[in-house]
Amino acid sequence: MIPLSWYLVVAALLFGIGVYGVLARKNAVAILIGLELMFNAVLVNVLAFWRYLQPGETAGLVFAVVIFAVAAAEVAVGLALFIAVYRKFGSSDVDDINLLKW
Amino acid sequence: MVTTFVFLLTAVVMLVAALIAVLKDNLVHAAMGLVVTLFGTAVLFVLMEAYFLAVAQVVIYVGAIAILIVFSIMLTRRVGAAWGAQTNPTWPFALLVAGLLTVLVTRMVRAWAPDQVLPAAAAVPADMTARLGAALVDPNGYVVPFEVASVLLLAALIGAVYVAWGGRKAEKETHK
Amino acid sequence: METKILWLLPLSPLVAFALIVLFAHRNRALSHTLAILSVVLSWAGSMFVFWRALQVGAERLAEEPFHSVINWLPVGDGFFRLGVQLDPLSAVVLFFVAWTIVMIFIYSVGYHNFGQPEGDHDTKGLPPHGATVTHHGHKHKVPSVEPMYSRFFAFVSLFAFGMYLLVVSDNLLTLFAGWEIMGLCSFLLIGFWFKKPSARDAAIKAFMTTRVGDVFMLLGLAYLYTQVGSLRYAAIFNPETLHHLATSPAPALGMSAAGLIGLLLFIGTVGKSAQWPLHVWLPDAMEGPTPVSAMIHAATMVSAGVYLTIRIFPLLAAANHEAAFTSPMPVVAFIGAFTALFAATIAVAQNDIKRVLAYSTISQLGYMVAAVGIGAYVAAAFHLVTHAFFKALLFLGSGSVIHGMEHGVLHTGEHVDPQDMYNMGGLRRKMPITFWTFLIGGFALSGFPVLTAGFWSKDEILSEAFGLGHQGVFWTLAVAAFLTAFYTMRQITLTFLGRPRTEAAEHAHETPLTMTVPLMVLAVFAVAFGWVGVPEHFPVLGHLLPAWFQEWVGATFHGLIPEHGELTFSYFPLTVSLVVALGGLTVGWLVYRGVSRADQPDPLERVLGPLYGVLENKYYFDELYAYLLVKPAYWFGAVFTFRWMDRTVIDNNLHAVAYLSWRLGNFLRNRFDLPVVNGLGDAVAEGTKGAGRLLRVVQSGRVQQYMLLALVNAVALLALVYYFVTRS
Amino acid sequence: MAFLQDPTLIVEWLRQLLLGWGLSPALTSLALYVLGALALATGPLLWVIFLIWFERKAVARIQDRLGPNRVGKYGLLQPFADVLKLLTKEDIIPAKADKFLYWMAPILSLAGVLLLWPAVPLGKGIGGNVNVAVLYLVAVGTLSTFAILVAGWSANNKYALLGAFRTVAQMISYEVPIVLALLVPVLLARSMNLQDIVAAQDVWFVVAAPLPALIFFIASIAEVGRTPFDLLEAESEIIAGFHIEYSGMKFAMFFAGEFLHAFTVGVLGAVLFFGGWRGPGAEAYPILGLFYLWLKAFLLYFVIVWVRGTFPRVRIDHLLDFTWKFLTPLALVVLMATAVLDKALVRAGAWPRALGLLVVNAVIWLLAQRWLRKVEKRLEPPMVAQPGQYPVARYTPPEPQAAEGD
Repeated sequence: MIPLSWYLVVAALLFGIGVYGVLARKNAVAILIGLELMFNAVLVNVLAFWRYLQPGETAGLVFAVVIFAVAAAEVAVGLALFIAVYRKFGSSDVDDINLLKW
Repeated sequence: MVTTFVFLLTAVVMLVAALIAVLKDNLVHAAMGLVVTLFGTAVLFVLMEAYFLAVAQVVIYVGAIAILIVFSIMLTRRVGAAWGAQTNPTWPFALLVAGLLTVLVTRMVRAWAPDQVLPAAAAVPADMTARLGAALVDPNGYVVPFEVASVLLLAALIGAVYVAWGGRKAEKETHK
Repeated sequence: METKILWLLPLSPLVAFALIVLFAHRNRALSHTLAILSVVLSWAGSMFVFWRALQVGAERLAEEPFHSVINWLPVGDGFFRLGVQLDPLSAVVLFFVAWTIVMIFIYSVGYHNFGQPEGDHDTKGLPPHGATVTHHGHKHKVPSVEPMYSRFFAFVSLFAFGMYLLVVSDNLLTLFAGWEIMGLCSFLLIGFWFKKPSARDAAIKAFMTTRVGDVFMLLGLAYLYTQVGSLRYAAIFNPETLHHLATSPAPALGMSAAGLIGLLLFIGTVGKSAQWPLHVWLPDAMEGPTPVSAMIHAATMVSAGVYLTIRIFPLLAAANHEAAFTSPMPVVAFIGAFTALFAATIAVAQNDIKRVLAYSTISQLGYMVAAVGIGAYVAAAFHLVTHAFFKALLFLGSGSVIHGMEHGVLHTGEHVDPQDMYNMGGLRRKMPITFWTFLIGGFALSGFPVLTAGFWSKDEILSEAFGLGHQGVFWTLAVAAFLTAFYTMRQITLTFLGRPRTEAAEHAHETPLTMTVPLMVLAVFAVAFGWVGVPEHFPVLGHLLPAWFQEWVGATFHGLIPEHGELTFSYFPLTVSLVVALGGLTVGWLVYRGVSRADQPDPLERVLGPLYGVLENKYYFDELYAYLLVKPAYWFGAVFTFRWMDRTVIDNNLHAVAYLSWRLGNFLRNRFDLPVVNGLGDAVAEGTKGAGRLLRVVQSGRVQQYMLLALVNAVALLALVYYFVTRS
Repeated sequence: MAFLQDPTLIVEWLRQLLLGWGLSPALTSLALYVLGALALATGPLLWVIFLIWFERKAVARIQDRLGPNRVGKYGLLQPFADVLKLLTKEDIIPAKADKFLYWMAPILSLAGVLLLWPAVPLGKGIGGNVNVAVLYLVAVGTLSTFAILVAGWSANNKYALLGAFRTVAQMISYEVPIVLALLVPVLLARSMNLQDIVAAQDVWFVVAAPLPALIFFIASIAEVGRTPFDLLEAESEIIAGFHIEYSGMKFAMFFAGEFLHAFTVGVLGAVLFFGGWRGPGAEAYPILGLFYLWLKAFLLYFVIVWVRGTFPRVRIDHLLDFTWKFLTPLALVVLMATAVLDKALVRAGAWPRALGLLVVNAVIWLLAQRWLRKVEKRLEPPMVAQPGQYPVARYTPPEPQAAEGD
């Protein structure tokens, strides 16, 4: 059957890809996409651990549910900001949004 | 046997899709990649017998988040306009760091996780979904985190509406 | 149960005070409802406790009073214990306090014209001027409601708290606390109409004068605490302690500790109960609203002084019976007797209806003090209670009269002083209830035989004075009694009898029920309360009625004070008191019935000549004090302290110091501050700036770079962890 | 006939057959999965062909026309003719279109409908037996949203994009009341498994929960995007909306998808509120159950057609107001009321419980009515076209103003 570590490795790769996306992308939405990937990696991890270490407990699932909630909130706010920023700067490129530098 | 096959297939597909999601300049395609990845995650959940979460994953991520993302991409673009390059000049660093991170984590996993296979004894109870529901509203269980999460969602909702609304003036602007 | 209620008695007025001040002060009706409700609660509680006390019976109550204690202030080791207690003495005091307070509260509602319209140009801090209203067609003036209505009730509630606290407290410290709270309230309420200069001065005067007494009292308490190590009655008033106190010599005046302490505490009484020489504040205190005069300056606060004296009577007695030391008792007796006579004489020559009562209060208090001074503390307590009732009655009556007069003044619009008795006359038809109740009160005050309460108490004092062989005291009090009857009758005659001497008096009319009902209730007590204390040797009645009061209060200090032998009853003091009372009344009537015009000089003036002027001006005591104390104080403040000490000595020193430090400062600045400190500071600033210039490159304003850096760190950490994990 | 008792015998028979051919068990099961999927996909699609004919006839009748009557008896063969035409039509792909997505969209839209079927219980022991089926339905529903969004985007055409946006707004909004309404049967059956829900309907849930049934029905029509909610393809406004550029077979797939979706809504309604396959004798002979289900579904579908033929299209802002300000609150209220009362009546028998809930629904409905009337007074007067001015919804003429530089 499938070993636990496989899931973990897949999650790790997913997470790495997400990180790359977050770091390398210009567009704010693209960055959000990267974030989502990272979230999913985390979810996979959590559930894998739940499944393999304590399938009887609800803790892992609850954790996942909470992550869902947080992710949803994050995206909602993120996109709202994105829209607002776009309205203000006429651009969705995070590098153009650097008012807070010296 | 079958499950292993399915797992490998899914893993490959979702990783490729993830790469598409972060590499492609056409953001809509990238978003599609994201969607596929999310589906893949859902499949993994099914393999892990977390059916409820699998479906919830589809509903929330595909049904809400992904659609929102695609939506906002389309909103902020002119139809038929060309996509410029979507990556920063600093992408090599990003690649370096991400790669290092991945490698490290993977190696740690390999080093740590003895390849433990599915504990046959402890199968997932059939009524797991019911249990989860009970636990979420059980005072001795997770009612507090649950409520906190809900409040967070509410706050995010209101905040998002306010931020994106941007006041009457902005409304006028958009009407023009 | 009883103790619980005892705890609650003071609290409800306090709560009312807080509520009114914090929340209800905008709503008149609510304010007075709260206040009255609270005191009615306290009243009910008091009555219940009193009834329980009666059931228990005097002896057992004196043996083990209702008592409960909690810890209050931590002092060194252990605590000041805050406690409540009820023994026979405090029981009776509680009784009359509860009644009078309730009555006066209710009375105040009417007195402050509740329900009347707002005044045309009333300002806070002045008595209401009256409001113009149009009744079917024609305009006319009616009394207007007090502008600071709620505030008044807040203050009196606070006062009620103080009084209850004082009565139920089981130690001298909480008693003192209540004492001072009442002092404060008296100050606030005398100066209630603070826009009147006279009221302001009166308030300050009262406060200062009583302060003098309180300071000594505090000294006494301190001394007592050092001697006994506790201020609880139980701890002080037991044979051993008393004996110890009485036998240990005091540092001063060749007195025993007991004597000195007693004396110091007594000075407190002198201040509070306005005994000579600290009596001057009480007459001026009449500037306050009449309910205040009735409650604070007749019924409760001033009697608190006497209550204290009776409380500490065992001390005095103990000191008295140690032949080795000089005894404080004669001082007490002297001051009491002297005040009684002295104040009575002044009262004869006063025209202001309230001032007369004020002086009579002083003199009556003198009676009680004198009674304590000669050891007749039971009689003192008796007179205390009866006096509280009928004096409250008289004051309220006078208030009612003034009220009626003011109504007349508003109506006619002529400018006459509504308090001057010469402007009144013939009011008995205008205000019958007030008249009859006032009459009862007056007769009680002047000790009208057999019927009234005043007769019994006063007669008892006289007979005790006679029986214990204090002739001087006896005769002084007798004369005072005569004068009392005289000026009382003078007052009644001028106010109510004859025919009106002014338009205002013509148009005066009866006051509302809220004011008259309390009058009637108090009148009942003014008559009936005497009957509980008929001495058993009194002809006829003595055998019909038990001398309940004597036994009851007498049991309080049972075994604490050396019993003097059974008094042999003699008719002499009885006859004397009869004669003085009736005689005084008759003479007063005869002299004053003829007064027919407002501007007519007082008939006595012809008889007494210049002496009358002296009396009218209260023996020039105020002037004397002004000359002896106030002027020097001013001079000390203005000339000595300010001009000489402050201006010349202190200021010059200061200037010198200032100059020197200025020079020093300059030196330091040039030699140390500029080069060293500033240099250092600048160096630091420069350094920071440089560092910032070097580091600010990092802050590119690009989120991703930040995250990149963060992740680099994360990777590094992970690498470390991984390294350690794998190595082990 | 054992087969009538237990249709699953077929599966067994097939398995034996395949094994007999010497396939490995794993492969066999795989093959069976594939077969099942095929059956489940083709069946409905064939059925659609009849639906198209039926709908055209019905609408024609409603509009007092004859409808197709040339090809075949009663024009029964008309759909086949259409299919042939569509198949043979040239398949245009716009020059600047996003090819990949352009291809994906129709497939997605059809898949979004077909994926609903595995969860549906077709009879006692036949059909889907998923333990989170209801949630699954919602999840799959989002897929069709996606399809339309992608279609509208990839065609690279303003109208198409407008259609896509409208779709997203509309569908996302209408999913909320649907989910809330779906929760009621779940609540009553204490399970998300459609089999359990059907089994729990000794009394049809439409009795216990008429309002949720109604809400579900309306919102589903909106979800499918049929008249009166067909703003995503409003010919008069955005000339066919998202599938404006599509032609030939791709268009046909959208077309079929829509019809099938409508029918599926009927099926789901039947399953959730009208006792699914239940009916006399369905216990004994599951095939009967299949028939009953089909009957109920078809009736509901007829209602949908009826609605389509009857109502005019609504305005976009009215559409959104309707869901957010009426359906959603109503659904919430009903949900809570049901939850509370159901808990209260948990000891009571099936019928008393159902009737109690019915009463509650009635009360809520009356209150909603009163509320609506109150709102009606505050509503703006309906826009009528003045000469020289067009009735446009919420159109504020742009007053010229200096653009502040921000």
